[in-house]
Amino acid sequence: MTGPDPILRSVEATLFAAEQPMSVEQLSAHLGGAEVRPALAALEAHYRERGIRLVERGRRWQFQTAPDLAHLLRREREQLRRLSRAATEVLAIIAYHEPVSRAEIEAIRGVQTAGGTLDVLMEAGWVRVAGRREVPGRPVIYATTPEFLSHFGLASRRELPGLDELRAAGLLDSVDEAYRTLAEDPADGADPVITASDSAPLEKPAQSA
Amino acid sequence: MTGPDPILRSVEATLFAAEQPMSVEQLSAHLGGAEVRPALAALEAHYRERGIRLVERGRRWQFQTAPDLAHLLRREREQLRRLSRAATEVLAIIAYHEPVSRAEIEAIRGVQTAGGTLDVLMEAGWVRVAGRREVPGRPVIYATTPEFLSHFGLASRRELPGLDELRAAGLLDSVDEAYRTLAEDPADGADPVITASDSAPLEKPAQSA
Amino acid sequence: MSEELPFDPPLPPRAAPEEQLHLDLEGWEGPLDLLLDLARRQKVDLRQISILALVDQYLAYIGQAEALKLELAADYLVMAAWLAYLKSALLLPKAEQEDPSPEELALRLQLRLARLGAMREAAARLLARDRVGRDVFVRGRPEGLRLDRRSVWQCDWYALVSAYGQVKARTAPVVHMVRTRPVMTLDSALDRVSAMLGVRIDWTELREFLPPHAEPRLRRSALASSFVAALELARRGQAELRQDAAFGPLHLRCVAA
Repeated sequence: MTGPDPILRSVEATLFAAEQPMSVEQLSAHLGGAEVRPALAALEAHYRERGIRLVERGRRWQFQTAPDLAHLLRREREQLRRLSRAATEVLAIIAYHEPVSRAEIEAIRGVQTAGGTLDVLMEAGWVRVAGRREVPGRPVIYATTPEFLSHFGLASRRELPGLDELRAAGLLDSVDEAYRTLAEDPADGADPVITASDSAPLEKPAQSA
Repeated sequence: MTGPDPILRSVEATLFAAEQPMSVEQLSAHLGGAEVRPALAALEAHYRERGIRLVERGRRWQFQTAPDLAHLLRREREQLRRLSRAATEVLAIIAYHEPVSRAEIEAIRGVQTAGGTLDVLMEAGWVRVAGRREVPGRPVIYATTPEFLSHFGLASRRELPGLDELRAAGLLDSVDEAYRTLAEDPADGADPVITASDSAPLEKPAQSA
Repeated sequence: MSEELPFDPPLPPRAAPEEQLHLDLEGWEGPLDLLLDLARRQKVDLRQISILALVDQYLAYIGQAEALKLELAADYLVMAAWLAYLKSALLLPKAEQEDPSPEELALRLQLRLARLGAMREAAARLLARDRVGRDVFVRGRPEGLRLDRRSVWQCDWYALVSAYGQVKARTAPVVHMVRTRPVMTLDSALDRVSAMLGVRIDWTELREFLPPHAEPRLRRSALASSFVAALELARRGQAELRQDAAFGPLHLRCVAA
């Protein structure tokens, strides 16, 4: 093949390297007064079916990506991430108590809640701002979204297990209690020492005789 | 004409829009795992005679203008910052000897290398710290980067000008190594006898023609 | 040696005229660089270059720059001294040569010059390549590829519900439950001790009042509550207590009405 026409190559390279779209006049001046219109027309036709196009916008020429490939310029990569323990707790509190303010969440959790935690839940699409509570300070209150229900396979919030069910499932066992179970059972022979903290409400005593 | 292959168009558009050269792996990942090598080969051939080229530099691909059109594009552009002679020399020594320590650079140049010289090369993105040599003192060693290859239009280090000749002439060996070779195998040296009137034989000089 | 230098100054002086002599050396990257430049100026194949001639040239050049700035010239002067030594050694009869021989030193010097020369050539050829931004140009205004990372958060029903359970368990008011254990209450101990004491007028040890076959934990509880019961009976005037020694056995008997 004989290489393309020199003016065509020059126009091609110039527009490629240009930081701004260029008019016919600018191009021509840049290329020493050459007649650039035939080259532009030939280039425009050459690139019509390719991944890039030569287009005229407001009397200025530029290369750009073919419109049907625009999606290639902006790719989304999905990254699966597990919700943190803190965020899961906050989500659960909102689900059980909604609508609920941040102060109320903190009162229930017993610890401060980082602002980022609520942001994550809102980014996940599970929590939304549900207005403000009409009390002094008018705090923002939060509630769950329909996406929350669908993600967790719930028809409604009423399907969340109640406290009794949680207790029955052992989910309300506190750490203390679990510890005592461990600590007491093996100590079968040891005499229980009655201490002030230990003795409070006596259960029905086992009487001998 | 039927339009080019979709993968070819996608590779073309992606490399056109990319701000950095891209490796085959990066391209393939960007295009959902597509096999991009045939498209790269076809594009490289397609653009060979045009005003822009598709080139491989340090295992990464990029579009750039054809070298013969430099005169058109050079004007109105700010000149590259001129490298000092010292920096140029240090860069060449690193490129031809890499990985190389500062002491080794200084042994070749016969002068101390100002710290700023290496900084300039690293700031330009052409040189990087490539670890430490496992010898006493564990000196830092330097090597070139893919940006270095890309800037100087090298597909790989093997394309460094004159590399093979320099290596064959032993000019990339240290003076100690070279001397040992000459001393052990004097028959090999062209003119091994050093006389007072006319001194030692220089090795084949590294002159560009 | 003529008053003229045998070669042109390799680089035009860059400094003010009064400093010209001082700064002549700034054109070189050290003595090795100057030597290489001088060697090139012999305009012969480097293979045939004369080290002796090179030494003479170097010494002549340094001699020209009389008013050298010492801090700048120290390296050059050290090289000059070494070259002068090398020259005299090369001219001496071989028998008087030391180790390493001057021939070895000269050869090593030439090897160094060759290596520096090679790198200088390589640098020049490198810089002459088509360089991006000077000879070839990348796209002036690339659209850029954006990769947006979107987090898809994962959490399941169990994690949600158990997290709530943990919160409630953690923050519920602490209620300590004493698990059922064998105890003897004070009331029952009072009844028991009082009933057993009713007929005894002899001192009887407290232990006698405890259930005879109780398991250890119940026995301990019974001991405690029986002791309190004994104190209570003594307070009511229904019993007397006696202990012969500290930590000794405790005895009680009924008070005759």
